Amino acid sequence: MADPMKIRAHVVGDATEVKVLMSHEMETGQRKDAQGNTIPAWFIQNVKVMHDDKVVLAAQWGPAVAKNPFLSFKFKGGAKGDKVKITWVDNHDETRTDEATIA
Amino acid sequence: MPKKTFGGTLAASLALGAIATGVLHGCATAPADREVSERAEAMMKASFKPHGQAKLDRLDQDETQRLCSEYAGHSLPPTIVEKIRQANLATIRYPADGKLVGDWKNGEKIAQSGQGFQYSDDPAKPAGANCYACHQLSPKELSYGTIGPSLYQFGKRRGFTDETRKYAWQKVYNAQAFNACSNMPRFGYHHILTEAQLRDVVALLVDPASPVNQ
Amino acid sequence: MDHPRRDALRRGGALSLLTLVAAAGWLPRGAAAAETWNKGAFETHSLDETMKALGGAPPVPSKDIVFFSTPDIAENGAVVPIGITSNVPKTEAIAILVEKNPNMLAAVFDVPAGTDASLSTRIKMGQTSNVFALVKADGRYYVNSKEIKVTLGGCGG
Amino acid sequence: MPSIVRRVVVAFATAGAVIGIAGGALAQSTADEIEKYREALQDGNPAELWEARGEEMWKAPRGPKKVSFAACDLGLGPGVVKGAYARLPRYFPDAKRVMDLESRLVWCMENQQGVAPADATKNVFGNGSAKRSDLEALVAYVTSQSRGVKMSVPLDEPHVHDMYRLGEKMFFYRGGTHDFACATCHGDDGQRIRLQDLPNLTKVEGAQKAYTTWPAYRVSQGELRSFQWRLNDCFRQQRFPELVFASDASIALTTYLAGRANGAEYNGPAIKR
Repeated sequence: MADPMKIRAHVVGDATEVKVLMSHEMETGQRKDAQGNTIPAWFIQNVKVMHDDKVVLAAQWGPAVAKNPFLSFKFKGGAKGDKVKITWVDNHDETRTDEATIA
Repeated sequence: MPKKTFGGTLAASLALGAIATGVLHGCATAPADREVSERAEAMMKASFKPHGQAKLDRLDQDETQRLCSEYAGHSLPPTIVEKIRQANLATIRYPADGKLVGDWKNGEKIAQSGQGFQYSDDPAKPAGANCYACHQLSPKELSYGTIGPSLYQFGKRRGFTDETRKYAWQKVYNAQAFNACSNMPRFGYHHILTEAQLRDVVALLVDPASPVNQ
Repeated sequence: MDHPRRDALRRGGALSLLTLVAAAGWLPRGAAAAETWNKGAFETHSLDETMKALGGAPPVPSKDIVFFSTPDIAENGAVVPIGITSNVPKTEAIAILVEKNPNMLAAVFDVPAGTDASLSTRIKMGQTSNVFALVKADGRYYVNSKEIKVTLGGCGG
Repeated sequence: MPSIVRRVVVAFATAGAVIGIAGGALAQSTADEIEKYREALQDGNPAELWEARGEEMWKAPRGPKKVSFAACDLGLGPGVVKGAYARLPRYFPDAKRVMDLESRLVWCMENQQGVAPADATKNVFGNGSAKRSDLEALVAYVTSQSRGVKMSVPLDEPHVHDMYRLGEKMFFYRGGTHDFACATCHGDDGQRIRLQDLPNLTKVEGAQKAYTTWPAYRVSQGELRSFQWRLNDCFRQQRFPELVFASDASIALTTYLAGRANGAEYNGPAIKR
């Protein structure tokens, strides 16, 4: 089971700023281990950020996104106390959803 | 182990110097300080373990290493400077065929590589000299260090002469022959580089066609 | 999870960057959105291949696409910060491409109405390369680029 | 190059201009850009993922005895984490030894939680079968709880003072095939290896800046690395044999460097290249 994300969501003016760190290897599938065997690709493919029932950002990622991914963006609206919910799905069909309260 | 051979020569000449001048021990270093040094050395020997090619004998200091550690942070007395330089100058060997300059292209590769002699390195593979870690050389390489001086236009500035070529060979072989307690590894003395590699690094410095001299 | 849909997309094969970006711009709102991954677009190996896919609709170079917090030199290629703001009106999607990576496309973001067309993330770069910020706005395509140098480092390497 | 790409590159290439600049200006612009790179990384530090994991580990019952770290005294009383790292290394009478954070955590695992010594240090630095160990997460959590606290290693205490002096000797000890000492790279101002700035650890400012930013998330490795790792890997590159984890020499050198950093605000775990 993957480790929880670290999500920060703050009201900035009329928008909500979201910053998230995810715990993931983001293995490219192009590296070799000490024995010379290719390490299979293992990376997050989809990220979806929800505010209430609305998708505020959706992403498709390849293995070129850095290990332990970071993402930062802003959406209009959102009030202190609201929830921001983030879900990722990787190429092994592992998934993780975490939630943060807008501060 | 070549180090023992050269180290023996080195230690002998340093010891002679010490008898002659009487300044090797005692002046810059108080007895209490020496006691701490000795305990520190014993503690280190108990706190490291052999790993691959890096055995515990790497903690055994030769006379130059010992003196340079002892005087670290103090200014070196001129007599010690001279003794270290002379002893290290005496270690320098030259190729039997007298050829000091090889292929600068290979020299550039050696200058770029920091591999070799770490316990994580394959001892079967050739070592690098990692010149760029400390020196600017070819202006094309932006990622260079500043522990040593810039060597850009080394040959061009000094002239493409026999003296320059010999100086480059000596300096790479054993920098402490000139600069006592230099930070630069003694690439020939410690046999870090082979004779052919030393030639190639010298070529990088002194060949008029080398990017260093453009 | 909606596997049949995802497999169908994977079998899609010759999906171009154009259709990828189009797809990103038209991501269905809702649960299915997170399960769409355009395999073909993430497997383009060369700039030619990727750009050819743009066909008759090449992106227009645009200074309305701005890189922010994106250094000219990366101390380490394993983590390269990229920030992109699109000032092109009606921006629907932003993609990040690295010319000299084994697969060019790094990430594509669908930017719904109400979300700022400005985001930052971190990518890997195998070597010094141009990085493209590709934007879809109001059905048209725009691009800007920036060269990022990747340096060598350390004492042991 | 396809025309569209050429057009874009020609129109907007900015970094290309760097190539044309020579000498000092080039070095300066390189240094400035590297500084921008480092600043951009500060926005989000994955070390936080380790801190969160470590906090859970700290509070959970562990080992054969099912004892949590609430019983572990880092010097300020059992279970007290706040500010503890800024006062380490220190002398622990129960262990009769000067200890840094990592050796103390291992001591608590062995003596309070009943963990076998071999297990407590099995995968340190991600060696062995795992890419990482619990220790890095615990270290990340404990150190994060000293953020903003002034370093105050108790150098007046005789055991600590002795370790400080031994560590200082180690710092200047030249050896191995390359004649390297710590001081070779960290004994002067304003130097770099390749493009990496080298802190002058013989000066208080240099030691402060360096020590207060470890442990750190290393972007080159995608892992959080501890101070014991830092020393271990320095000696590897020094061409020395392997520095044993939590050995006396490792603690002596840590004491020297931590002591040099006294008075500075602790600011780790950081993010570094």
